[in-house]
Order: sequence, then C-alpha cells, then structure tokens
Amino acid sequence: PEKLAAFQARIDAGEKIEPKDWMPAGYRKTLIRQMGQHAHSEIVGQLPEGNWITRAPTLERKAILLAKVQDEAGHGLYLYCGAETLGVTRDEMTEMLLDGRMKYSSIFNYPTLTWADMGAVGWLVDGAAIMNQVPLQRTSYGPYARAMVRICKEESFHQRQGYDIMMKMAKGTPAQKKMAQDALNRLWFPSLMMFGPSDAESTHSEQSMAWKIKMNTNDELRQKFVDQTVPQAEYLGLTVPDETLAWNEDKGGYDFAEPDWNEFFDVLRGNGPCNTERLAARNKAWDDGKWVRDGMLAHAEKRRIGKVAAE
Amino acid sequence: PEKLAAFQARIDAGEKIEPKDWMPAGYRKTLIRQMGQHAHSEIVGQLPEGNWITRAPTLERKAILLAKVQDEAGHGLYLYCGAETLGVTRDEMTEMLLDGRMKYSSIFNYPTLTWADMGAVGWLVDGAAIMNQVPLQRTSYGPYARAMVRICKEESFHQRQGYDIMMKMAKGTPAQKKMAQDALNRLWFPSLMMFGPSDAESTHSEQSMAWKIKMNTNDELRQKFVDQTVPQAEYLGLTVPDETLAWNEDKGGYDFAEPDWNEFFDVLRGNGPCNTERLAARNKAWDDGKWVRDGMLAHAEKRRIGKVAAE
Amino acid sequence: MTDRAAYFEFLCRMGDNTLVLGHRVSEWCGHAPILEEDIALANTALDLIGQTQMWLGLAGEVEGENRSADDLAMLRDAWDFRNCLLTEQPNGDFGQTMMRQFLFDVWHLAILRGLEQSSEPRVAEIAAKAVKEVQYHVERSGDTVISLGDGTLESHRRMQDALNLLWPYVGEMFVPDAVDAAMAEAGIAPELTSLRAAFDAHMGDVMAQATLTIPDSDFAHKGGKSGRQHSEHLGHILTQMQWLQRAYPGANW
Amino acid sequence: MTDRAAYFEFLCRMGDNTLVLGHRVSEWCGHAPILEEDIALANTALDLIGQTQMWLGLAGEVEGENRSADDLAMLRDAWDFRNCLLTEQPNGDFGQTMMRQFLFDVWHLAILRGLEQSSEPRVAEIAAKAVKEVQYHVERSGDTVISLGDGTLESHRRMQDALNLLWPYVGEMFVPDAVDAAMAEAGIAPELTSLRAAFDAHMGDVMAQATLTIPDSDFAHKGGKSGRQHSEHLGHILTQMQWLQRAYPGANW
Repeated sequence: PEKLAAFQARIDAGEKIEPKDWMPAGYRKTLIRQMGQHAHSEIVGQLPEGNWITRAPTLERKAILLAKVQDEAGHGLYLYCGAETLGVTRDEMTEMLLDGRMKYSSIFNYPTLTWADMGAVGWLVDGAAIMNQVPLQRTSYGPYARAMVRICKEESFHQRQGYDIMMKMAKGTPAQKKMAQDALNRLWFPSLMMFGPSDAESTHSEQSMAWKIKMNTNDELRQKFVDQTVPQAEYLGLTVPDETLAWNEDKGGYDFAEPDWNEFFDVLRGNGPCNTERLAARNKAWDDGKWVRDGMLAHAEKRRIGKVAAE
Repeated sequence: PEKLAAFQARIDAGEKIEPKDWMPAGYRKTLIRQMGQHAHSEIVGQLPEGNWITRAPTLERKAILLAKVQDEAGHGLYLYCGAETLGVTRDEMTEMLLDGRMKYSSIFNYPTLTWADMGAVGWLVDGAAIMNQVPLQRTSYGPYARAMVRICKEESFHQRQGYDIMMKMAKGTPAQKKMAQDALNRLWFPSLMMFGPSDAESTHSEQSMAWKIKMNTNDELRQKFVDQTVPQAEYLGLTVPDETLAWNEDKGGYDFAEPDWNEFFDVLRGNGPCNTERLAARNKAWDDGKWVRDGMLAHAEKRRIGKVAAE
Repeated sequence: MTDRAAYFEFLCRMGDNTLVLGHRVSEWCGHAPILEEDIALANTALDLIGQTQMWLGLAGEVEGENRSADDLAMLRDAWDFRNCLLTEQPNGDFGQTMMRQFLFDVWHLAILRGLEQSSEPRVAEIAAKAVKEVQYHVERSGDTVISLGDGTLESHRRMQDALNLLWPYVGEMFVPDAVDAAMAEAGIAPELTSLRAAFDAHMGDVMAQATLTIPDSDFAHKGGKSGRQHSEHLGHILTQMQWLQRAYPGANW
Repeated sequence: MTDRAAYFEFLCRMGDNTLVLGHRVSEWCGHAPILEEDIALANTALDLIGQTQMWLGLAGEVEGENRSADDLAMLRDAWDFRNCLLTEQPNGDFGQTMMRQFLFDVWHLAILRGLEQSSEPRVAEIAAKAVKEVQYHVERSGDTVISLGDGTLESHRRMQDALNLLWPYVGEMFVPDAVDAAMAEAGIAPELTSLRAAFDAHMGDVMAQATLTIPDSDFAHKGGKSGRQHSEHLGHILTQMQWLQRAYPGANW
C-alpha cells in the first residue's frame, strides 16, 4: 500500500513510469491488455486496407496505400516492443490474438467494399484513432507515451490522405460521389463505436484514468470526434447518416444518435461481418509462416554455433 | 502364335474385340496407353478452358463453356471406363498421370490468354481431335469404338461452337479481331503437332495400324486437317501464320510448314509453357480430395455393414 | 418503394443468388476431388446460370430500362447486387462448397415451390422450370453432406466446421423486409417466414443422418439481399466475372 | 521497328517488370509469416511501384501518344504487357516469393547498373534512383534465401522446390531480341548477355551458402517480354489491377 501510494504520487506528479520501475500488477496487466490490443489492431487493420491494394485505381494511390499499410505494421511493431518491456513476448500476445483471448478494434471487423472505403477508413477510422491516441502521448507509461508520439504523427498524415481520397470522390463523377456517401453511411456508426460504450457502462475506466493509462472518458472523445467530423462531412458535401444530428448551442457541440450498442457487443462476441475472416487470415498467416520462422531460427542458431566454433 | 493369327484374322475381318476375348499383351498394353492418354487429355483439357469460365463475357457463353467442359469430363469418364475393361483401374491410371508415367495431349500445355482462345480451342483443337477420333469409331476394340461414337458426336458440336466464337470475334470490334488473329497465331502450330510427328519417326505406328488401334498415319490426318481448316480461316478473314502455305494442285491439298518439332519434344519432356501448372493443378485436386474420397468410401462401407446387419 | 421497384428487386434477388452461386460453383471446374463431382458441379453451375438468364431477363423487362440479363450481370457494381451473403462465401474445401450448396438448395427449393403458385404467370413459369433442377441439386447436396458428415473422423470434422462457418448466413434468407412483404402481399412470392419450419425439419433430418450438430445460435449476418453491406468477396468475384465486358464495352461476344 | 518504337518497348519492359512484380509482392500485405517481413514486403512493393511510375511515365512521353504511366498500367490488356514471365508467377509460399524476388533482384541490379551509364540521361537518372533501392532488395532477398535454404530440412526442401520451379524463368531475362539489340547499339541499355556471367557468379555464391543446387538445365521459358505468350496468370492479375479504371472509365481518383 505504501508502494502503491508512492506510485500514484509519481503519476500524479506527471512522472513517467519506466520498464524497470516498480508498478502494481493491475497497472501492468491493464497496460499489457491495452497496448497489446492496440498493437493487434494495427496488425489486423492491415487486412481491410490490404483488400484494396491490388485494386488501387492509380499507381500513386497504390503507393500511398502501400506506404500507409506499411506504417501500420510499423506501429504494430513499436507497440509490441513497448508491451514487451512489461514482460510479455510478442509471440505470446500473437497467440492470444489468434485464439481470441485478446481483442483488436472492432472497426476492423467491417468490410471494405469500394475504393471510397479507403478514404473513409483514413478519414473516420484514423480520425477516431487519433482522437484516442493524442492524449495517450501524455500517458504515464514511458514506452507507451513515446510510441504514441511517433504513431500520432503518422496517423494524422494518414487521416489527411484519407480525407483527400474522400474529396476526390465527393467532387468526382456521380458514381464516385455515391461511393463516398455509401462509405460514410456504412462507417459512421462503427467509427463512433471506436470510443467504446458510454463510460457509465465501462468497467475499468476509473482506475485507468487515475493511472493515466486512459486520459479522457469515452463520451468526451466521441463528442470531440463528432464535432470535428461533421463540418468536414459538410465540406465534402456528404450527409452524415443521422437524422437527429443537430448543433446544440448550449453545449457548444453536436447532439447525435448513439450507435447501436447491441451491434457493438455482437461484434465483440465475434459476430461482426468479418470477425471470422480476419482471424482466419491472421491464423493462416501464422500457421503457414511457421516453417519460415523455424527456418530462420535454425539458420541463426547454425551461425551462432559456427561463430562460437570459429573462436 | 496360332492365337495371334486368329486374333489378327478377326481384326482383319472387321470383328470387334470385346473385354473377355483373348488378346495379345501388346494389344492390351497399347490400348491402355492410348485410351488412358486420351482420357487424361479430356481431364487436363478442362483446365485451359476452365481458366475462362469465370471470365466468360455473357451468361450464354458461360453456360455453353460450362456445358462443354462438363462434356469433356464426361468423355474422360467413358474412356476411363473403357480402359478399365482392359484390367486397369481409374485410380491406377490417375496416379500414372499425376506422377508423369502417363501423358496427355501436349496441346493442353499451352495457355489460354484471351477469350478468343475459347474459340480457337474449339475450332482448332477440337477440330484436330475429331480428325483423330472419327476413324477410331471403327477401331477394333469394342468399348473404345463405342466410346468414340458418343464422343465424336459431342466434339463436332463443340467444334461448331468454337467456330461460332471465332466468327463473332473475327466480325467484331478491331480488338476482338486482333484477339482472334492472335489466338490463331499461337495455336496453329500446336494444333498441327496434335497429330504427332511424321510417321517416319513414329515408333509404334505399324503394329497399331495392323491392330486397327490406329487407323490413319499422322501425316494423312494432319494434311486433312490443314485442308479443312485453311478455308475456314479464310472465311473468318484470318491469316494462317505460315508464309509457305500454298495450294498444291497436284496433290489436291495445301503445302504447309512443319511445326517446330523441337518445341514438341520439349513440351513432351515437361517444358511446355504450362506443364508444371497443369500437373500441379491435377495433383492438388487429387491430394486435396483425398479426405472426400476417404469419407465417401467410409460412409458407403458403414451403409453396407448396416444393411448386412439389418438382414 | 413502388410495387414495380419491389418486384424488380425481388427478381434481382432470385437472379443474383443463382448468378453468384453459379459463379462460385464454376470455380471448381477441373479441380474437384472425384471426376463424377467435377461433372456434377459443372452441371449445378450450368443450371444456376440458366436460371439466372431467366430471372435477370425478366428483371430487365420489369425494370423497363432496356437492360438485358447480361447488362444486369455484367455491368452493375457490388452494391447493386441483391444475392444473399451465403452465395458469395468462398468455396473453401469441397465440404464447405457442398454445405453451402445444401443450405442454399433447401431454401431454394422451398421458395421455388412457393413461386410456382405465383400470381405472376412469368414467375410461376420460371419457378416450374427451375424446381425440377433444384430438386435434383438438393438431393445431391444432401446426400453428400450425409456421406461426408457420417464418413471418416476427418470428413466429419470438416463438415461440422463448414456447418459452423456457414450457419450464420442462413437467417438472411428467411428474414423478410419491405420487398419481401410487398411480394407476399401481391401474391408474387410466398411469405419467407412460412418456409422456415419445413427448412428446419429438412435440416434436422439430414444433419441427424450426417451426425452433424446444428449450431445453437440464431445469429444471422445480413446486408446481402438488401445490398447494403456485402462481404468483401463479392467485389473480387466481379473483377473476374465482369472483366471482359468492362474492358471491351459494347462488343458482341 | 523504329528506334523510337524499340525504345518505347524497352521502357515498357522495365516498367512492366516492376509493375507486375510490385503487384505480386503487394498481394502479401497482411499475410506475411513475420511482422518484419510484412513491412519489408510492403517496402519492396512500394519501391517497385515508384520505379514503375518513372519508367512508364517516360515510356508514355517517348511514345508521344499522350498516355500517362497510369494509362499504360491500367488500360492495356495482357498482350501489350512486356514484363518477363518470372515477375508474373504466383507468390506460392513465402519461400517461392523470396526466391522469385532474389532471381529478379540480381538481374535487376545488374541491368540498372548498366543503365546508369545510359546514353539517354533520363534513363540514367531513373536507374540511379532505382539502383539504391534495388541494392537493398538484393541484399534482403539474398539473405532470406540463404537463411531459409540453410535452415531446417523443411525450409531447405521448400527453397529447393522454389528454385527448381522458377529457374526456367531466368533465361528470358538474358536472351536478347531485336529490341535489346537496338537498345545496346544505341547505348541506351547494356548488352543483356554481358550481364550473365556476373549473375551466375552471384547466384553460385548465394546458392552455395544456401546449400541449394541450381538446376542443371538451360531451358528457358519465353514470351513475356515480347508479349507473344504470357502465362495465364497475367490476365488474372489485370482483372484486379485494372478493375476500377475499367469499371469507371475517365474518373479521377
């Protein structure tokens, strides 16, 4: 309890906790869950966008999308490395992803169906992610905070690229404009879900906020996201698929409809449109890749022994 | 030797040899090789056409192509059944195909690259096949001859359908006409190769002709094919890719260039453009299908035992 | 939605189901585990494509915008397709293909039998033709499900996996929406919900023989027949199916 | 063939090689056996697509018919593609992909080094940019071939299978034709045959370290770089690659 109080005092004072510092088991556990889930989201998040790399409409767009997906894999790597400082290995976390013990962001269980989805994912999904992540640059765990600094810089670049795709579509042919609107229709509510259910219903929130692992409430962030995004949609000439959406002068923000939380919990339970496929794709990559990992390990071992023998 | 003479006498008299009749080991062996190879050709022949089923340009064309490929599988079935009357099983023959001990027609080691190839395969490849097969309706082995009667009827239907595709293409847009010409350019010589090398170089020909397993020489059939096909190409407005092609009044047929027999032997050795893929596809179908065959067998066995027990 | 628009939608649903499933089945061509199965799969695909020509042909007439069955098949993008999600699911292994086929066939036969009584004579006529073919499909796919379900340990496992994977796509075929309600009201098509009991009985019977367990969940994916949210697979199917028509617009083939 | 036509062909060969191989490599996205490999494959694909923009951009200028790099990439059918057959071969397993990459990279680096000395400054400039990237590719793919070749029994077997499968596609890259001869004569590109000895030496060295045996056959498939007879794979690649441009002609993206 004394240790605990001292720990909390350090956090309250804005100090960063570093890997070798003492930390409560719950802090460690929560961070592993959160960072692991974040890392997994980057990895699984490659799939919906990867779905359109081979169909990108121009060489430039293909290059931009490839670079983006590559960045996401890179983010996964930082985050796994960050989580590893807490005493868990990447392979352990991967196996927990693959057998369903660890989650990834539900948004990636939705399909990407037209090229406009590449725009909407960048604009809305990365937009929501940034909203979550910017405050985490000030999170109490040092490696996590530092990973977030790097990630946020790239994510905001991705978001601009996504918005640029949407702009081209929204100002394009009638079919392109229809694609853009369709993408917004499908991805609006799933994006709002990315902030999680209302804090009233969220279990771990309070402790996480005290530990500065979580910096804002889900509802705060969601409101901020809506307030930022609605004018962007208007600028694109697109209609947010929410008839109740209205500016509320009093609160200085928009009133908006809640997403269908039953759908959210259904997706969490594995019943999203693409849960099965996403996990199957990752499992297949892992299983098919076993011989590669084994082969590389065996070779590295041979090298090591060779060097030792030569000494 | 007496038996042999009597056997030859029956053949010379135009009698059909039936499965239970005595026959020389060489006759049996040659027939198994020939019928098996013919059956394998039907099976492997599904692949180049199957390659365009999912890309057929209209529903009608897709249906026609599906029906055609289905017919080919059916031909394979008749021929395997015919060969089985000679004391070899379909599975044995299949395994000999899959490990390379038995061959299939070299033509199917060429790729199908445009929709016009669906026309050219019907027109040229089925055309050449019919040329080979029509005389075989009179072959000495009863089951083979009867299979040939059925097959020839369907093949000539296929050939007309192929010619019809070529006609549409040749009378179509410039791009379609270019596709048609391109298909003829690529498939002309491989079609000529379908009759095999000049008889002078063919090893088993003489005995096979005495046994009425082979009814005409390779060169006769090739000449007949060229004489039939050149006017058809002219009618389509296409150019046969042979600058030496010329009508020879004396022989009442065309003079034409020999195909590149080095290429032919190269393809036989496994170096055709698609040999590896074709065999890989068939091996994969066989290997992937093992659990299905095993499952069906096990179920049939359970049923049989169940019935016996119930009696 | 006007009655005509609903009627057009309904015909697209029928035609897109057979088109997309026919396409999937045709992907097997030359790759089946047994020669007889190659023939049977090609035959099924052929029937389905033939039915597509009839349904989409009629759809084009009803729409009245001069679109042929081929135009509808080859020139719409994914969002305009109205097939249920089940039909666009990947082939997987042979067991998965046959399970998908069986789940579809049983529904298909039931609705076709209803459509034979349609107030629209053209619909009744097409249904009467199709019913004969589909009767055969359902016998065949049912027999295959039984023999592989009740075959070896491995074949049993694979069939159970296939059933678990595909069961969540069954519900969509039975949940009525505005289009289905309009069709039922006009006497063009049967009430979808009325087909479910017989479907469940048939499933129960075959799965019992196959020693397979129907998942204890009524969760159902949706979005295919409304066109709102297909799976990612449909777009890939179309890149192949529509290639020539897209690359060489206006040509005759 | 005029010099300009030959020059255009040559530029298409360079650009189509990187385009088609880049496409293939990009198919891995999200499916690699190790996260670091996912990143590396995406990086390779990205470099190749970037090089494509330069080569095909220049090709369009040389042709003088107002076709952009995108027009060339997205609106030609298979017969107009000039990539060598190696680049369009399927990914297979990871070993096959890396073997294909290594065989291509070694040739690619050699020709780019030659092109740095091109009499055409634009070509020299593109080559100088690309060479830096490809130097890294060849190191990476070579290291992977070595570690998997000299890894476990299984990885060794797979790498040897990949080498056996792909070796017949090497020859095409080195056999000169009229276009190559015209390029060499004009000093635009090096003599292809002059690159072979160094290629063989590099192969020999890496394969020895990888404990792999180079097939004892000089048989070489051909038809890709001439465009006469690609494999069946290219057409399938194009159905995906060109889908949007074909389905929505004239749109800006």
